[in-house]
Amino acid sequence: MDVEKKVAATPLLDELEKGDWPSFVTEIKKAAKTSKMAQGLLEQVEASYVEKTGHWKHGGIVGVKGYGGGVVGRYTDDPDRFPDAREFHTMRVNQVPGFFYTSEKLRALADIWDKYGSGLYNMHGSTGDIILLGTTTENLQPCFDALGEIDFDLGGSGGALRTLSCCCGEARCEKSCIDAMDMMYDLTMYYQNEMHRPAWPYKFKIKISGCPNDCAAASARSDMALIGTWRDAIQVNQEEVRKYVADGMNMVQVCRKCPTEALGWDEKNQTLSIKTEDCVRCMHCINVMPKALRIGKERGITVQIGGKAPVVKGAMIGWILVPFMKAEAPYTEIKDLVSRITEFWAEHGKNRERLGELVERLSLATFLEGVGLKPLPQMVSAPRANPYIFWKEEEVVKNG
Amino acid sequence: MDVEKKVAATPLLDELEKGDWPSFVTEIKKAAKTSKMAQGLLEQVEASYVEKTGHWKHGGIVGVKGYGGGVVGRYTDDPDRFPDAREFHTMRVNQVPGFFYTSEKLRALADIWDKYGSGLYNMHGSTGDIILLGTTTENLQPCFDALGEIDFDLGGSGGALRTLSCCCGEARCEKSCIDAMDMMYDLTMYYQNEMHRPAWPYKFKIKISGCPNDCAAASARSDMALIGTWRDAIQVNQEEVRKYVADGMNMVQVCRKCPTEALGWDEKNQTLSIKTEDCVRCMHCINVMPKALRIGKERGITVQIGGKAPVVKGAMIGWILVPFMKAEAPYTEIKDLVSRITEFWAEHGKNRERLGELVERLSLATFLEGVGLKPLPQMVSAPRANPYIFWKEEEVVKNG
Amino acid sequence: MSFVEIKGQQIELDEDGFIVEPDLWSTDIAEYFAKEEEVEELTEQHWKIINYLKDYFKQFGIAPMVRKVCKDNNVSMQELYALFPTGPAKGACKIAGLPKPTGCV
Amino acid sequence: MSFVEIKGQQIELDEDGFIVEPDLWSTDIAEYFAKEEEVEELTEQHWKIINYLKDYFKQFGIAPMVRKVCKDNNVSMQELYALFPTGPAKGACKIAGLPKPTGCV
Amino acid sequence: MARTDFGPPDYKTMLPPVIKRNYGKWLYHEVPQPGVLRHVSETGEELYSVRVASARLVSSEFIRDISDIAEKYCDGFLRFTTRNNVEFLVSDKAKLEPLLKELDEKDYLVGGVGLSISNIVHTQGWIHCKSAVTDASGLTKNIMDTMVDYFTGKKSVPSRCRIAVACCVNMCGACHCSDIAVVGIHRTIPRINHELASKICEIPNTIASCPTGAIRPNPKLKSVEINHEKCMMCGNCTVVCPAIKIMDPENDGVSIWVGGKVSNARSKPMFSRLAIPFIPNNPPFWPEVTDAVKHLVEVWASNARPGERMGEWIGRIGWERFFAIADLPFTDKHLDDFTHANTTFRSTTQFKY
Amino acid sequence: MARTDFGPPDYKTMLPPVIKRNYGKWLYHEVPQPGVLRHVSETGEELYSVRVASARLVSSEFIRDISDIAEKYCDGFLRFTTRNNVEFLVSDKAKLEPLLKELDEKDYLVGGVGLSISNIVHTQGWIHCKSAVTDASGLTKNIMDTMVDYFTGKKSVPSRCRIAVACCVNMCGACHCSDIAVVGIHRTIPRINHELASKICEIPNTIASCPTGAIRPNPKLKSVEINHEKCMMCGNCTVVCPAIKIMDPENDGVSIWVGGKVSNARSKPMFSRLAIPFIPNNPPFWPEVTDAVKHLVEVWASNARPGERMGEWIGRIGWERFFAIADLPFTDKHLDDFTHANTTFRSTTQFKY
Ligand code: SRM
Ligand code: SRM
Ligand code: SRM
Ligand code: SRM
Ligand code: SF4
Ligand code: SF4
Ligand code: SF4
Ligand code: SF4
Ligand code: SF4
Ligand code: SF4
Ligand code: SF4
Ligand code: SF4
Repeated sequence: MDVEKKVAATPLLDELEKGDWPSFVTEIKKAAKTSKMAQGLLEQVEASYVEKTGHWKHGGIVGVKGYGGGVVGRYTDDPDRFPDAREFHTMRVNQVPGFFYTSEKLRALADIWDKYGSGLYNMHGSTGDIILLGTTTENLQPCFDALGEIDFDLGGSGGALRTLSCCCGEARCEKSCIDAMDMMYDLTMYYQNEMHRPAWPYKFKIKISGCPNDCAAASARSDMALIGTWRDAIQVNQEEVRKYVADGMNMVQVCRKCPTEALGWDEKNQTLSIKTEDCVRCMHCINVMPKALRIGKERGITVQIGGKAPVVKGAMIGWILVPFMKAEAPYTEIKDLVSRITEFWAEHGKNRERLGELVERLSLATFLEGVGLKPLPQMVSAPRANPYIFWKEEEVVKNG
Repeated sequence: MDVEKKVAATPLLDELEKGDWPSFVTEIKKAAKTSKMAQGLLEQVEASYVEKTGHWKHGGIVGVKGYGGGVVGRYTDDPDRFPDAREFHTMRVNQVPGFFYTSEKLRALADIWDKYGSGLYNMHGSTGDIILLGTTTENLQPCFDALGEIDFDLGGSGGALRTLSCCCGEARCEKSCIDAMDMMYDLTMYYQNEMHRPAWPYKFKIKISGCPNDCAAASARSDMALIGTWRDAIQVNQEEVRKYVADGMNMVQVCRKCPTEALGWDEKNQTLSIKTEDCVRCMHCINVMPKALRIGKERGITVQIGGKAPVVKGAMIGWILVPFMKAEAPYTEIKDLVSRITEFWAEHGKNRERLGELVERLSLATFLEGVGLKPLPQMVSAPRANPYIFWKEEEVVKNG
Repeated sequence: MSFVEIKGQQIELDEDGFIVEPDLWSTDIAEYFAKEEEVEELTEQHWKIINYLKDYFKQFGIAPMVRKVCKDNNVSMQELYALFPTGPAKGACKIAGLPKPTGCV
Repeated sequence: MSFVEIKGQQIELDEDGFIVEPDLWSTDIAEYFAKEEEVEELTEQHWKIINYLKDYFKQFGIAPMVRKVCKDNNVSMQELYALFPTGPAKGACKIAGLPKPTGCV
Repeated sequence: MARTDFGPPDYKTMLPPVIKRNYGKWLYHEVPQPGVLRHVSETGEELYSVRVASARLVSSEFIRDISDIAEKYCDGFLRFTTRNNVEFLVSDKAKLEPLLKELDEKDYLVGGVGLSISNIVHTQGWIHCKSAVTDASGLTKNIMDTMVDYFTGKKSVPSRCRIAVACCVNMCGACHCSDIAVVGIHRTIPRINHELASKICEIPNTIASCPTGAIRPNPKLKSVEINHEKCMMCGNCTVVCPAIKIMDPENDGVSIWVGGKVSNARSKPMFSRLAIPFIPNNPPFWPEVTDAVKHLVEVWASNARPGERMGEWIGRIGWERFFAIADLPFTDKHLDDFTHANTTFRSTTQFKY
Repeated sequence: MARTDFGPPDYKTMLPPVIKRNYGKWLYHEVPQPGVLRHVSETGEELYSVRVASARLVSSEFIRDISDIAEKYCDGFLRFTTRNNVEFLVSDKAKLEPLLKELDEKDYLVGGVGLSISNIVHTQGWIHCKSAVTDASGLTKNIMDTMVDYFTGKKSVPSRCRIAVACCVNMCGACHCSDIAVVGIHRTIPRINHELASKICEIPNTIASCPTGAIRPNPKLKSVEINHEKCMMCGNCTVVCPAIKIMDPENDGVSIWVGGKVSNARSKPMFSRLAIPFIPNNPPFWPEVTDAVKHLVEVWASNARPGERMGEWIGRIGWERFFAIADLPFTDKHLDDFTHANTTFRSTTQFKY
């Protein structure tokens, strides 16, 4: 975009160009050199800093043809004062799984965005998308079309499957129990319709982490978290364990941190022992001795459901739904489960009711029955303490 | 009471006269030798065993003059079949604090009860009363009058202060931080009116345990649990500690069970150390080494509120209201607190709403304000995790 | 269940002597109950409370909590028991022809 | 906010082109919106859904969930997008003169 | 008017002299043999307490018999414990052995002290309560007949094990915090006598009594309705409204709960949690119940570490392991669905297979 | 019609050859120096990843600059992390030092690996969100300016410390499970434009949006009312109904939460919990906020044991001790009063004075 206008003074924001940490103000100013919209943003944000209040209006519903989401509409609340921020929509562009890019791809993206938008990005949004920050209604469709040419599709918004995200998984991590990136890619491709055409009560998020370290923070912020895990023994290289000890590792302290006392150190024989049946795969020992310990060989995922932020019923951390299931391409079992869950939720969920809230409202037992799963003690930290047990008519003797 | 009638056969109950454990059936039969009511009970209970259902009617509201409680009315649901169980009220007689009796007193009680009732007792009811099991409406007043002559008053029932109970405290226990029995006696005498004339939304229970071992199970089943505790250092006799060690006590294992790592064992110097600031007075070390360790010297009580059984909102274990307060006769501070709490509850409680449920409904903050106490971190296991904070108008800047 | 005849009318009572058909209640019945409940004579004070109980029940479908009875009628617990020696639940409510209170015992 | 003239009437629209005064909605306005939302012509199928949306909103005070629109009208998502290329929320609801859906984005 | 508001007898008049002298001065105690406590005072004096089992439901004859014994060996002083055992308070050591002998001859069971299974805290049952789903006394008798060796000390346990029995979910006792709790439950929905309800039901209270909000008014009948989908068969409405009945002999029965505790010793107090949702009422022996309790005690006793209460053991190994070791089926009933249900759902990938 | 439903670029086309060759074969990793990871494969091959800080809100110029760098040292391959750092993927060890040198020259901050304070996960703030109570980017910049030594490894921490900033209680991020979370909050009740509401408010949705049930319909105005007693100022109704406004510059501000975690490492995931209920919005520096965060990090770093996350440390010492050590006032605001409040009340006599 061409630019002429001179940006008004931004004394408060200017302060934030100082300091060691990379400055978002500097970034906006860089963009403002060639983008009016970025200039508009700068002015409006400066005003927010002065007045201690935001200046964006409620709502905004714009989009591209054929899709029901992927764009967040945004308008300034004072177009006279901030004419260049009048329309300032963001496009949610589906990131590459694992956030891997070639410089070529990034340059192509920047070229398009300089043409159709503000030249500002969030790399990345909290859900995982590339957020293209600020364009006009008019430019949405051409921008989308151009993005299509370099293979960038939009991600999700609204009552839809949201853009998936995952950790780097097997691409760059020795702990990954699954091919997280492939799984994300495969599911994303499979659920294109569910992502682009909102038809559900509310947002639905799926995130994938290669192991229980959960570097994608999946369990805290996805309705369905797929976490890599294993069910056999941790692989131990005693040689390497001894090296750690020789290098000063205090094995008593290491063992003490095992949450279930599964880990033992035989000082005499200089041997580490792991009671596999007691191991809860907390990753601790593997984390501290990456050279000596490896995840097991029989790998798959644990499925957690219900994770979310506080609105409305309070934040939730995902609950175990499936303790262990295999996770190999083409992920048929997983897709089947996702479909059964979203179908149940779409059928019974109220408007703006997240999956976790639905399960809480209807009861876990009802939900399990609905999606065809059996109750397991792994699903709970403890069974019920209250005596308010529900019995079905078919479970009891019929009375006259 | 005189007796003629022959009891019908009770083949099922008879089975319960076998076995090693003392038999309630044998006890009823003993009473039935001289009491028709006991015979009636035997017959009706046998019927219950055959039919697998109770035979007592709903309700029953009988009493003695001047009191609104202390008697639980009971009628058989089939007076034709069980004429001798037609009226079968129980009288709740306030037990002696600590359940200490002289044989003389017990005999006097038995004499009265043989005269006016079934000759059957619960020694004691779950709340603590002596339950005189089974008499007629007609006999209630004379029985009460006779009991009065041997200094036995009735306990509580209905929406009243219930009969207090306590552990043996200083009378028979080295761990007691307070004079539990005296406290129970004093409070009982002070609150006679509140106990005998129900004027509250629901039952209100106070129980007293001399120390956190809580042998009166106070925190689980009283709206207000007064638990003896201390705030200075545990008294250690290192000599005696060493004797325990010499006798084979494994100090490493003992120390491991201290919930806060406050307990330490110096193998070299054969010395036990206790970090007083980390001790949470869990009693563990004192329990296992009674000869070596003693409670601290600065003693008082911790007050817990809200303990109760499941009806309606679920069972609760008492919550900390006052971490520490002095508890010396005449217990003025405690009485003041009891009065402020019951006053608040009586004012705001709904019908059949226990204190814990009220606090849950109105919020702990509201309750604290109502009874004039300051919030303390000791009251919670953790602060709130949800961002739904309420701000009062006076806390914020007034706007236009 | 038993019956008593009050001014020529057969009135059914439950074991505790409460009226089974509250609709049949009348001042005569109140007088009868009063005797049973150790009330010598129903004074104006008694009637004030009886009427209060009846009105409250009509309006809310429940018997008022005792504290409320005292507050709304400006009587103390002591006075209430002086008026109705067998207490508000067993005494006053019975006389007022309310269903038997089923609160906690 | 902006204004458009539709059949001689000044109609106020918000930034997204939704009608500000839903009471002023008319079939003319629907026709106008349809063009904006890439609908060539409002066919019977379109009207069925538009009327359904209007009725539902009248009855429940909210826009129906998309799944319900499909079910109740026996159309698939694909068909719905074929009818309203800009989607049920931005397209169909706007044409039907419903308030701008404020659901999650 | 009769004497009122005079309270219970003054406890000071009920204490043996040795206690009066050493009140607040006890220094420590020992358990010289099962069922016997020896408390030693700062003054050097000592008191022997001998604990014997009681049925709790006792007759005047029993009262007089223990009075006799107390007079013979304890100058007439005795007490009851908070779990309804009787304690003979012996101040003269010489009388200890003779007392124990007489108790043995009279078939009194001495025990319940320390690492033992003490008396069961139980409730009225068919003996006296209109809400009773089962008979607490009968269950108690049967269970303790089975457990008696753990009371007398013939068999040992890793730690105390407090058993409670309640005849309905009101849980008159501390069932909700017991190592093992046996609780009577209903499995069918209450029936309403609308005719009667219209006369005697305090409708607002009845509605408020329902934990799950299953009751709504039925103004036409001047009565109430129960929403079958929501009713959890707790029976609370039947306490408030006499026109509602829930007893159903064929379907009523008992449930078993484990892992609760009250004391603050070592670990915090804990709620008991559902182990076995339903066992039919099978008087007079309730064999399935006694078997289950026995099984639970044995599983715990043979797996727990010394000093570990049932709930502490389960806390260490995890509930999933408990259900496996105890070989109990885990069902939809075990999944909480009440107010705080979601705080019991497992929010971590840490679990055992 | 344009191309639709084709999804993101295929990740396989974005991987450096060394990763393709060793995909799924990585054996272990080391941290040779702050900000640098060395992953070693079964095949013996190795990959160096160099992590640099990013503002997340970046310009095309930045994108092109990191592309330049990647081309120079990494054959054009780079990635972003789940916390918005940039990682340069170096397959040729010889290029590592030159890369680090150039990064240093260009003022890129290398760090955020291992025992460090990595980038802050934050949200839109005044940059783009209509719900923003505060500015997430500004807060992040200020906090990280203060914390930068913990990022670069100049200062050390006992364990990872994940900081998050959210501009409103929607918490677009994982604030609710962060070691330290800064969250924008309102303190006054929303105002309703009834005139507007009557036109555009989806009333049932608005009522349902209120966590505390504070909203009821006002049929007369065809609008809604807010019950002041119940409103907790969460602002959720303003998301659903454009006629309700809650912004209040004088009273809005931020709260600070501590002790959350997501990973299942050692301990279970935990929620962040309220530490400081309110700090006024004070742009551009928010000095009270940066001071508070600095203080919290320092208190934790100087008291926790090695390897202990904030929440693990607090879990060990207890919240009562935390408030004392951190010298923070404990107020009525800290007491939970939402749905599961009573599960946070202390049900044991175990506590520290
Ligand atoms: C852009 C983004 C923040 C960011 O700066 O990165 C964002 C921005 C908004 N979120 Fe979010 N959310 C973003 C990720 C999240 C996450 C994190 C995640 O997805 O991993 C969460 C927490 C996880 C969860 O979903 O629970 C999140 C929880 C919410 C909520 C609360 C939902 C709840 O059930 O508690 C709302 C409220 C709502 O839906 O009305 C919300 C609503 C919003 C809205 C749409 C508010 C609004 O109505 O205007 C914001 C639009 C801002 C804008 O103008 O761009 N956003 N939001 C993130 C999406 C970028 C992306 O696509 O990559
Ligand atoms: C007799 C006794 C059981 C026993 O065998 O020992 C008992 C018996 C009854 N209890 Fe209880 N409760 C008895 C101690 C308890 C306890 C234990 C305690 O007090 O320490 C509890 C649990 C603690 C608590 O209060 O929460 C208890 C919790 C209940 C409840 C549930 C209350 C709740 O809030 O969850 C009810 C239901 C009710 O009030 O309607 C109840 C109701 C009843 C009723 C009145 C049921 C009824 O409406 O008929 C029972 C009368 C039985 C009868 O006919 O004698 N009883 N009740 C206990 C009183 C004896 C005494 O005075 O010493
Ligand atoms: C006599 C009695 C108090 C009374 O006033 O009646 C009593 C007396 C003593 N208790 Fe207790 N407790 C008594 C009921 C309780 C209860 C209440 C209950 O069981 O309903 C509890 C709480 C139970 C629970 O947690 O569920 C109780 C939890 C304890 C504890 C902690 C046990 C634990 O490890 O969790 C101790 C400490 C110990 O055993 O080392 C204890 C210790 C003691 C000591 C050793 C205290 C002392 O130094 O004298 C007493 C010797 C008793 C013994 O049985 O070994 N007492 N004790 C009660 C005897 C009941 C019975 O007949 O069995
Ligand atoms: C690159 C990244 C994944 C990605 O695909 O982008 C990643 C990569 C690694 N993580 Fe992570 N984690 C990454 C975000 C996370 C997150 C998510 C977050 O912070 O939002 C978590 C959960 C945080 C939480 O619990 O709140 C996370 C929790 C862990 C843990 C467990 C930490 C703990 O002690 O609780 C480990 C194990 C360890 O550190 O030993 C771990 C270990 C690792 C290892 C060592 C795995 C490996 O063997 O390669 C990786 C080296 C990273 C490092 O920073 O030391 N990673 N890691 C993410 C880097 C973010 C950043 O720029 O700082
Ligand atoms: S979640 Fe596990 S597999 Fe994924 S990056 Fe983190 S440590 Fe590696
Ligand atoms: S992974 Fe965790 S639970 Fe398993 S042995 Fe290692 S430290 Fe213990
Ligand atoms: S509660 Fe404490 S003081 Fe009372 S008997 Fe038990 S151990 Fe002794
Ligand atoms: S009383 Fe408990 S917390 Fe205190 S030192 Fe002893 S074992 Fe530790
Ligand atoms: S537990 Fe239930 S049935 Fe048993 S006495 Fe208590 S209220 Fe009655
Ligand atoms: S039995 Fe319980 S759950 Fe069912 S209606 Fe009655 S009170 Fe409600
Ligand atoms: S946290 Fe709130 S204000 Fe910030 S981006 Fe998310 S919705 Fe908007
Ligand atoms: S601000 Fe939150 S609590 Fe207040 S009315 Fe709106 S939704 Fe309800």
